[in-house]
Amino acid sequence: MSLAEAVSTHVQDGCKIVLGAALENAVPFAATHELIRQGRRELNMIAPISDISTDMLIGAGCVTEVTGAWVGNVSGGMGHNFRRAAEKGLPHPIKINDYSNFTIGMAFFAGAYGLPYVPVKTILGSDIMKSNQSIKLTEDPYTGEPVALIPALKPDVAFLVVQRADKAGNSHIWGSTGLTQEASIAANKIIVLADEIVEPEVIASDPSRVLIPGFGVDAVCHVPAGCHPAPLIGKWQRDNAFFHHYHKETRVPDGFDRWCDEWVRDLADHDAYRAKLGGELEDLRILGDVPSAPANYATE
Amino acid sequence: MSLAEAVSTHVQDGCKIVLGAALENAVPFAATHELIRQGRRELNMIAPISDISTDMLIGAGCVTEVTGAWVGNVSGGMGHNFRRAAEKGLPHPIKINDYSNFTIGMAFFAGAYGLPYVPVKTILGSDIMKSNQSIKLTEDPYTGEPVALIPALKPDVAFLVVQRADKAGNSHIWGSTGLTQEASIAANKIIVLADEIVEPEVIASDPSRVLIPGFGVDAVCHVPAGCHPAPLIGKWQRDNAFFHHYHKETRVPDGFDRWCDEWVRDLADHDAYRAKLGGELEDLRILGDVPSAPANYATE
Amino acid sequence: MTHDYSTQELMIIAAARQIADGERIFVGMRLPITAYGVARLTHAPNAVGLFESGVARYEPADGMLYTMCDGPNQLGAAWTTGLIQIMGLLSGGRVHAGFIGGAEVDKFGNINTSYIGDIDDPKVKLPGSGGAPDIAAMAERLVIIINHQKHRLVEKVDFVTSPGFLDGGDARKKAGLPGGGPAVIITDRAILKPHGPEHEFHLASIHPGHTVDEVMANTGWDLKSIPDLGVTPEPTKVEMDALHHIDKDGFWRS
Amino acid sequence: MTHDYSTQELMIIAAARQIADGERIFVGMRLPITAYGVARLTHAPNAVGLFESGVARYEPADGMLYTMCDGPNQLGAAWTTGLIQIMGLLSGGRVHAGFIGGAEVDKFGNINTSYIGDIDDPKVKLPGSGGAPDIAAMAERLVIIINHQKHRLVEKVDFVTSPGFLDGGDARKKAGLPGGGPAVIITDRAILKPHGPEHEFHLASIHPGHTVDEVMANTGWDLKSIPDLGVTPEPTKVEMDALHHIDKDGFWRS
Repeated sequence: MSLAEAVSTHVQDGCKIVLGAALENAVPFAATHELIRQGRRELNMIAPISDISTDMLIGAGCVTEVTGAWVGNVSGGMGHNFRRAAEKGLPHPIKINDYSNFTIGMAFFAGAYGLPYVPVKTILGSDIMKSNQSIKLTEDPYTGEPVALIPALKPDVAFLVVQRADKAGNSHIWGSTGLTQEASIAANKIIVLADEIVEPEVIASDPSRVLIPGFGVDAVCHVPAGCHPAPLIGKWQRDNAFFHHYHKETRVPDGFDRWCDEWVRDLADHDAYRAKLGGELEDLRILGDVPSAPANYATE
Repeated sequence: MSLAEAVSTHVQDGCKIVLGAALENAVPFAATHELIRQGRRELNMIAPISDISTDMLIGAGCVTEVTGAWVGNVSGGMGHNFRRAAEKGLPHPIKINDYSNFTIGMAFFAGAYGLPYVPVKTILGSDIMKSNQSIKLTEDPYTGEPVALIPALKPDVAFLVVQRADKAGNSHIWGSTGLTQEASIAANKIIVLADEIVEPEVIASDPSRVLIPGFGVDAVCHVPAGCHPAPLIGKWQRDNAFFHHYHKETRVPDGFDRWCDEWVRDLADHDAYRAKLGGELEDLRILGDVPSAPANYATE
Repeated sequence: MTHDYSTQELMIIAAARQIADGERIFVGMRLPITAYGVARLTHAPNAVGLFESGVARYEPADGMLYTMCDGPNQLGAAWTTGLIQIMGLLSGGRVHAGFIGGAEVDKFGNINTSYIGDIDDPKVKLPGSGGAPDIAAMAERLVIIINHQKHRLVEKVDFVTSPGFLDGGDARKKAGLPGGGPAVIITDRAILKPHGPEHEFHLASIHPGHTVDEVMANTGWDLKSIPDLGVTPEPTKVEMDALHHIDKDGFWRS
Repeated sequence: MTHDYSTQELMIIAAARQIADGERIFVGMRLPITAYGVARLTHAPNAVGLFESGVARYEPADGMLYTMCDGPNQLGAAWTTGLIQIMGLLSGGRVHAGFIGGAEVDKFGNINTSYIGDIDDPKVKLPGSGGAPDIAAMAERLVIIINHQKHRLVEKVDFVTSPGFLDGGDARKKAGLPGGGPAVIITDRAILKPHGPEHEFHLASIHPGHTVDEVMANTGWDLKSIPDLGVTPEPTKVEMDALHHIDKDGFWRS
């Protein structure tokens, strides 16, 4: 399935969306672009940290709610669109549901595994308990000590970048995964952006490397470098210059619009994006081979 | 460190012990034997399911408390020592703290990750909520619906069988892991029984295969076939005949004593146990090679 | 009457028919895993089998399994992971059905695998629950497999390890249990299903060669029948061929 | 006075000294990760570095990192896993110290990285918390790194993203926070530490070349000094050699 088709089939205006949950790697920027191109509106973007992905969607007017722990530009600092929306309501106001990284982790965990809420201590004392009214301060009935309840969070759709998948969506991921597993299992639908599509035997050779099994996946899209400019372990280096360029260009709303036309709206799809990047993208491709030691699954 | 030394250093009478938490594979039977040899008493054995390991320790008089979801002989059905202890107080009475598999999972999860308790729905309606008085029936403050609270469970020592580890205890595990990660992180001390000790580079070649990092490990023991008669993926097949033999021999207390003398007390250590098994053990050794597809960790 | 199938084979086929295509099923060992294999080979080629230790499979394992953790159940699996990931699917309401057995089941489908007699001084201490309470609480429906004997199908179990409809009526709903509860009891003599607002298990069909009187005599409560009581449909040739393909050694034939 | 180290290098060395051998440390990027590297090469060869995305490392990564998720931070790591596994160590009380920065810190060590001004109509919307509140709540001690300016070291932060001693005294304990709270603020002018039962941050040492008046003029509260106020010890040759070994390009020299 093409990514455009996956987005048009599975994402409606008003959806709660996870665009990657690994923090700063494996961010599905290709899906970010497609949501902008298809003009989705009133999205609630949920993620601990998704680097400039959330900032782009805010600037393009797709977002009315942000649920997470951090929105900005890991290279540049502030996300200009996020600031403009929060400070001046431009392009329109956004509601911010604050979490810390661990508490949004627990919210996804609860959503994934059918717990109504999770009691934590890690958010005590923080004003996030005041700004996020879904978090309840209560007493541990065993000890009487203060504890904060984090209710389950269940996204509508989760987009995930994986290093390799088979056609059925059985997916191998390696390197740090942040909240990828919990966020995707919590989601009603999972859309996989596979950097590489491989034969089922490759995935089946290592079922312990599977983070997302195919039976939970709603669409599988073959999108090489769908993570650009974020890194993908063993596949693509981070495009640091691209992040700095975005930061510089988007200081003013007009600048963001120009950037967004050039890099998103004026391009038909991710193939066109890759073609426009050209040699810059090729320079980021990981050519080395540092393989993992094999695990043996023989039975006799 | 030898396993005998690890047990004598880290396990005291009265400890709460996890002997494997992967259910029916990777059960650290070599540690079971060592606890019996060293005559530890008043242990609280905690595990979802550890096949006949718990039954052996009960029969040897090491146990006064059993915390888990199932005690028996997966091949033979009932565990005779467990029945004698529960029904007749032989060799002495045991207290049973009942859980279901998912709720003991949540108890370990809470213990591992600093949550005071976890609210679940999966144990509602079960009389386990009456027999295990640590479980509290309460109301979800968000919905008013019934919910059961499972408090954190923190073992003193967890013994784990791993396929390979380096000298520092950085460990690779593959195949299904049950509650291995949660139970070990929840434990105050971790003792690794490595089927194979490898160079640090082998483990470091695949940090996503690490289930237990060395910085949490208190002792690393090289114990080939430390899982026997349980299976270990890619290393040892299950010794089904051994389970049936145990079931038959232990029907009466005298039978268990004879079995325990022959297979545990009269043997100096696990090397002697392996020597006694001889060709029977060699027949269970996995000689085939069905390797996982490599993951690439190159950075450029 | 001659049948070219055994009672256990009939039970396996009846169990296989409880699995619809594409469903996620908590399988368990022995009879249910064979039933899962038959379903995959016949009407449910896209079913997914789940195992509590942390295994999900499409194709059933090749060869005899003693435990769900054995090597053949892991080789070529869809997913080998932890217990929380797999049982969490259940807790999260994403599992269609589960198979469980037990020492006792009562007329409301409550199952005991814990204590026979008094809990503080049990006559028999059974091995315990494993993941059965979680499956019973959360799966959309539960399939119970048990031998049909008076001391096994009882008026009221001594200990509810895995909840059915509890005291009947809306007791299960009131207790806050999200899953649908037991949908069927498959025995070696008959098939029972819950009937009416009380959800009491009724005789739904009798296996060929058995009689209502015999079934009632071997049931520990006053067993009623559903209005359209029939005979359990015999296995088809396609089903038996699938079963024989899996059970090459004829383990289930006798 | 001439020093053959930059202010930032002095801050890095001061930060490195906050790490004891064998400790588990939430590192973060930039200055703290360099400090971690210096500590590993000098007095803390067995320290373990933790990164929220799901990385634990012994040796720091080889080469410049832009984010904790970059390839070099994962290659040869001790553990690449999920956020819950790594931050769970924190929640479980198994982390000794964490480094964090912020836009504002107040006299009780409370940190703001969320909102400047009114939360419903903020003057500046900062990027947010990341994992800082969790670290501040749970680590045995917190090391705060911030530039010493009057609008950054304030009487009271507009929004407590990451709790220090809250309103001072036993307020932190009363709020139920298990971790020990902020142990030190390292700035480009001085080192501040909490002092007395109120846990108000006091001037603990002044970096060489700076004065008490200058530090006070650049602090947003009436900064008091500890009784034995001294000068921040200069980096040793061993420490500087370690730093230069890591910072081959001289990024921190100017």
